[in-house]
Amino acid sequence: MKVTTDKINSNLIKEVEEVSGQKVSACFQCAKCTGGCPVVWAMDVYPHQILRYAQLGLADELLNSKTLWICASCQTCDSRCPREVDIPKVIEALRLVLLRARGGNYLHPNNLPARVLENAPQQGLVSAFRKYAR
Amino acid sequence: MSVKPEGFEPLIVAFCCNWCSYAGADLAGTSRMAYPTNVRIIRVPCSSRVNPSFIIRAFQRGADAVLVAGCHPGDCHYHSGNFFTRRRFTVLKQMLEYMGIEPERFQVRWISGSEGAKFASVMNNITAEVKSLGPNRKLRDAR
Amino acid sequence: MRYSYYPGCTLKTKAKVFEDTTLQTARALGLEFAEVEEWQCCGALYPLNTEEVFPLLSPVRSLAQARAAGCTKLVTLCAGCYNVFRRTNRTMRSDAEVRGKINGYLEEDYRGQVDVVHYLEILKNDVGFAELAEKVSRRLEGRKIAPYYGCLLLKPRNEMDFDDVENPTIFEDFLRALGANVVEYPYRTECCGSYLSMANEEVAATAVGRILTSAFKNGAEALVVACPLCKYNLEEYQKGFREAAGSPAAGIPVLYFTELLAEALDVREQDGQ
Amino acid sequence: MKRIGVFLCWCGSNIAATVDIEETMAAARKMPGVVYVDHNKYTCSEIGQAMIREAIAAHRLDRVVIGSCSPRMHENTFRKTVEAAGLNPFYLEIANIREQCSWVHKDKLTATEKAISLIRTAVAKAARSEPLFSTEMSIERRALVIGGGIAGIQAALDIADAGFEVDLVEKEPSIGGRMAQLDKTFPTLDCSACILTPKMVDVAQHGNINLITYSEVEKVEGFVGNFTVTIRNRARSVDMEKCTGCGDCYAKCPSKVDSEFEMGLAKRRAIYTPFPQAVPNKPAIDRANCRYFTSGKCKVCQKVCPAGAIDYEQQDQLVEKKYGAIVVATGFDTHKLDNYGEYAYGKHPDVITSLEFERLVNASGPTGGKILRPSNGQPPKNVAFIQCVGSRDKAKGNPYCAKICCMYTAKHAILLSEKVPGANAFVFYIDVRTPGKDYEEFYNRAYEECGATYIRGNVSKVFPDGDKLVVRSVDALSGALVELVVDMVVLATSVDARADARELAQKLSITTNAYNFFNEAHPKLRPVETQTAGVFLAGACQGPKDIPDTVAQASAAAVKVVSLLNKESLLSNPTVAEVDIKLCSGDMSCLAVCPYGAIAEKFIEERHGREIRKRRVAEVNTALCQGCGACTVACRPGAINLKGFTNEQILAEVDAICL
Ligand SMILES: Cc1cc2nc3c(=O)[nH]c(=O)nc-3n(C[C@H](O)[C@H](O)[C@H](O)COP(=O)(O)OP(=O)(O)OC[C@H]3O[C@@H](n4cnc5c(N)ncnc54)[C@H](O)[C@@H]3O)c2cc1C
Ligand SMILES: Cc1cc2nc3c(=O)[nH]c(=O)nc-3n(C[C@H](O)[C@H](O)[C@H](O)COP(=O)(O)OP(=O)(O)OC[C@H]3O[C@@H](n4cnc5c(N)ncnc54)[C@H](O)[C@@H]3O)c2cc1C
Ligand code: SF4
Ligand code: SF4
Ligand code: SF4
Ligand code: SF4
Ligand code: SF4
Ligand code: SF4
Ligand code: SF4
Ligand code: SF4
Repeated sequence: MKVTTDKINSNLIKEVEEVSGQKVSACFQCAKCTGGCPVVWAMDVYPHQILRYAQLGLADELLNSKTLWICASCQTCDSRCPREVDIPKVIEALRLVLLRARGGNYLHPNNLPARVLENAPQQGLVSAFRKYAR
Repeated sequence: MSVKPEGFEPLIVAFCCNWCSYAGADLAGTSRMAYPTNVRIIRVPCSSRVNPSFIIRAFQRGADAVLVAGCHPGDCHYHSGNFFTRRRFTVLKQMLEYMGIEPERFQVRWISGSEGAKFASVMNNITAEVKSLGPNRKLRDAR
Repeated sequence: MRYSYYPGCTLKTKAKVFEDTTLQTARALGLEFAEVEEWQCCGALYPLNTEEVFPLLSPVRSLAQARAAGCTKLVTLCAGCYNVFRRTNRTMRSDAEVRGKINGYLEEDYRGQVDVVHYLEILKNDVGFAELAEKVSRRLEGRKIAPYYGCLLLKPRNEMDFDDVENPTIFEDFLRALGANVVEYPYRTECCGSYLSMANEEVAATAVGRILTSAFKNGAEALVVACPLCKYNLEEYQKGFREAAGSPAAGIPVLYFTELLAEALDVREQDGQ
Repeated sequence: MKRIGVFLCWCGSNIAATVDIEETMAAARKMPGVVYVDHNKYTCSEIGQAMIREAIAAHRLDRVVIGSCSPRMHENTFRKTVEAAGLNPFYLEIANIREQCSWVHKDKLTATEKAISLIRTAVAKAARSEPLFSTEMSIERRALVIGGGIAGIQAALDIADAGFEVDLVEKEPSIGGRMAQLDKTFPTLDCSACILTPKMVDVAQHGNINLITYSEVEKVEGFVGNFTVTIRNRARSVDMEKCTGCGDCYAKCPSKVDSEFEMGLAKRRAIYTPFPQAVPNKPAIDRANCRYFTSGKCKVCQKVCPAGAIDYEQQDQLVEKKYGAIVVATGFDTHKLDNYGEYAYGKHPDVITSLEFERLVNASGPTGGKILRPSNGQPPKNVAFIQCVGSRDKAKGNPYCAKICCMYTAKHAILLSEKVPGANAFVFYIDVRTPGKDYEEFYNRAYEECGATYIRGNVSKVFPDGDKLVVRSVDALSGALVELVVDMVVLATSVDARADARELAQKLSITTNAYNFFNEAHPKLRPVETQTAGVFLAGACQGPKDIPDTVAQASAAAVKVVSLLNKESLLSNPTVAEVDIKLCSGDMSCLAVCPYGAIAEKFIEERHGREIRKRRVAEVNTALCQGCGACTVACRPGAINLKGFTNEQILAEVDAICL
């Protein structure tokens, strides 16, 4: 991982800010978001680091991170963020950037275990497909 | 369409508040920052002292542009004077534009006592802008 | 009082019991729930980006219908629907640009006139918990019940305005009105993993495990929820944790709050389950 | 016709090299009203000034125009010059032909042309100048200090030591403020009481200080030098003359309530002194909690009081007093934690605020200085300190930094290590801010010598687990998730303005910022003055502050007060607004824009035929007017004018420029 002026000046931040409607630069790295995230232990890049990487234009590290697919949009983090950053919106924007750039979907109905398809409530399936597919 | 006479030298009246912009002009002076001679300054205690009627009068008497300069919002020596200035002159500007006065001819600028260079550059710019517009004929008294 | 009622997909299918007990109890309490006629799926998620407005069409259509039907309140049950409706309505009230787009498309003039409420809010504000307590015929005396709020009822903090995000009390007050013993435990507002259970079961399972362990430790004999997805997750991943925590082998029931309400009001009809 | 003299200055070659003095003089001679023109190499020199004085006498000049450097340079010098020659000092006008002409222009031809124009403009203005006079105002040579914390105490002592009488008004039964609640103080760790109580006693014993406790300011009228203030002495129910401070009453009072001073960690009685070293050490009855006042039965205190000092019939009293200057020193409140449910404050007894912690470590506090867990009275082993609670949080707290909490948290960590051997402090922070003399060193000591572990992460949640507390965060530096199991959590709560600050600001005609801290007149250069002349600020009421800053500001405010009260009288600024009541329509548009509250309405009686009618007009208080001129523009009928910068003068300047 290396920070360069080119990366910091790249378009990624602008694109993420536009799609998410959030000000990435507002984050002052207090990490309160990460401390309360219920699934943080499964993430490779923590929520506060997502914001930091975005501030530094570390596009590859962001777009390859598992975190984008782990965040449950539970909104615990943004409900506590002192700088009014809606973190799941930033994560969602990255997810969209990625799905658009790479095409294809993260989740396909065929990949779901039959047990899940059978038992899970509609609401869960609809949510998942809206999150993971384009 | 205004006609541009050769060698036209505009006359510009500038109202400067005593605490910031007038001091900025003085600093431009002590720092020997050259700017054109077209500007004449009238010293007022605060930009909020500038009555719109002074500006109209200047245009009527043949000024080619008028500048009102005061302290930056929040820095006013009298605390809130320049807020009134800002509000008043947005209205006046619209009115002048409605009467056909080009926006470049009436400008409001915030120049602090330490902004000698800004003062000089504002003078350079406004002079250049008005030069290219040509003389003010819209409001000038028929005399 | 008459309310427009938006059931949502899940209450018509996998969470039938949620709908049944809702309608039974509402009737018993003299509340009239008139189902929105041509409702469609609300989309399950409120869009988290600035570009998508079309997912809002469906909820707005239902809201506009509620208004046309002369109702000032639209009631939802599922926490997911509630979250989508509440936020959509807020957007329609405050965001002129989105409002313009949606109304243009729907040929409506909906500006957020209808209030989106949750059944719990009706019980608290319109019926009143004190009054509710008086109507209870079978108090849930001695039952140790742990309320589980999850996320969507409460968050985002500045948009939902349902209860204090960090220290909500509405579920507890409700349970006390029914005469139950409320189990306090710190994980009642921690996320259950939500839709992660579709794609990433391991993560969801761990999230659920923490909630259950905390509830077990504090003596819970049942959990009560307001969301079919919470219920699914809490039930689906119980086994492993029960064993790990050395808890009773039999599953802990996860109930919709309306099931308890129906029981306490003694109006539960046989629903074939 | 006016007789105007014009004097041109060369300023050596500074002016003369660029402006053709001869030509300018020739042009000046032709200007209307000009009867005499002269020039000088250095006008500000004694020779130059003498020349002007002589010319005034010789040519009977009644207006003087000097073409020289900026008026910001020598206006005062030259005013004195013309005054010495017997003219009104405001008969002088200066044309700035140096800073705004010779120094910024190179071409001699156009520079001379401009200089002539500038002289003509000044001549036009001078022709319309009128004599202006300052008025002399008497000064009430006494000061009022509002608030008896360390700020008010220091200001009162300094003013009193300078020989002026001071009234110190404090709303509580005792002075002392927050500092009285603290244990040891950073950065030196000297005991707060040891340095504060002697000062409190000094206040009580100082011949020039009149201590008015249990009282509040009700109304403020007047202006600098002459304020009239109404003070409400709340009924104390104890006769201060008779009471000896023996304490028998509160030993026997049956009604117990949470002690505000102890932050609710201990009880006090309904008749009470807030703390043992209170000044004055005489109790007051808190009527809301007294059995006699709430139910009509009790009167125990009256029965036991050996001095017969209890007086249930006492009423609030309004006292009107006059002052020349006022110091506001009402201090701060700590932030309410209603929005911070994630920290479990109020849900678990072992989660406490920093001010509660101060009481726990304080030797005269509820635990006698032992740090004990409120839940079980046992000393804690692991303590988490959370910084920035309610600060730097624009979503649900104060967006600003509270300035003192990084330092007092370091102090708390140090005190913990001293008082509970073997205990561990964990400090969660966003940034550690320690700008100040010996401050960084103090913070270094907390982690280097006293073993505190600093973790860079804003705590997200605290929750109980059995009889312990779990603190969830992350160490942002290492990227490690943090889940600490601790015995106690201390929240470094933010600093808020007093709840009644805005109300008090209104009474004093001063302003507050968005968070209700009082505004200083200039953030850098007039930090203790307010926009209202004669009203000064000291301490945390102006913004979060520690004790050193508070005391420095209090002494500075005292100096300002003393230099004001030291004057025999005040000279008013003569360039003030003036209302022509004939033109005034009484719509009071002027009043709305005046930043100094210098305009008031007045009713005049006018004869209309036989009838006498009352009419509203505006009146300018020349003591308050600062001469900004905003009102003149707000006035539609043109009834209000600014002396020294009249409409006529400015229009004449415009005309002269545009000739
Ligand atoms: C937990 C904590 C620890 C601290 N530790 C330190 C430390 O170690 N070192 C340090 O330098 N600083 C410390 N401080 C900061 C210190 O407390 C303040 O700097 C100081 O108290 C400010 O003094 P003050 O006189 O401005 O305000 P206050 O102490 O608040 O005094 C104001 C006084 O005015 C009175 N008052 C309020 N309103 C009115 C009214 N309307 N009319 C009449 N009277 C009124 C109040 O009753 C009070 O007596 C600490 C603060 C806290 C919260
Ligand atoms: C890069 C930089 C940026 C800054 N920016 C800001 C800012 O944006 N805002 C802000 O508030 N502050 C700023 N400051 C701080 C500000 O400069 C100081 O607060 C301020 O200058 C201190 O004033 P002073 O009078 O105490 O000291 P000084 O300005 O140092 O004045 C001391 C004077 O005493 C004279 N002197 C020294 N020794 C003797 C002697 N033995 N006998 C006689 N005379 C002597 C010196 O020649 C000097 O004239 C900045 C400082 C720096 C370095
Ligand atoms: S809580 Fe907000 S400010 Fe703090 S690190 Fe997370 S996004 Fe940044
Ligand atoms: S929204 Fe995502 S990142 Fe934020 S707390 Fe929930 S799971 Fe974690
Ligand atoms: S009066 Fe001003 S311009 Fe003239 S010599 Fe003195 S400093 Fe120079
Ligand atoms: S008993 Fe009487 S004299 Fe003693 S402190 Fe109380 S009021 Fe004062
Ligand atoms: S009368 Fe009031 S103050 Fe006095 S002892 Fe009784 S309760 Fe206490
Ligand atoms: S002083 Fe330190 S703890 Fe207090 S608000 Fe500022 S940064 Fe936070
Ligand atoms: S604005 Fe003018 S007319 Fe109106 S009250 Fe003031 S002075 Fe009189
Ligand atoms: S000149 Fe300024 S200060 Fe004086 S009365 Fe007018 S507005 Fe007020």
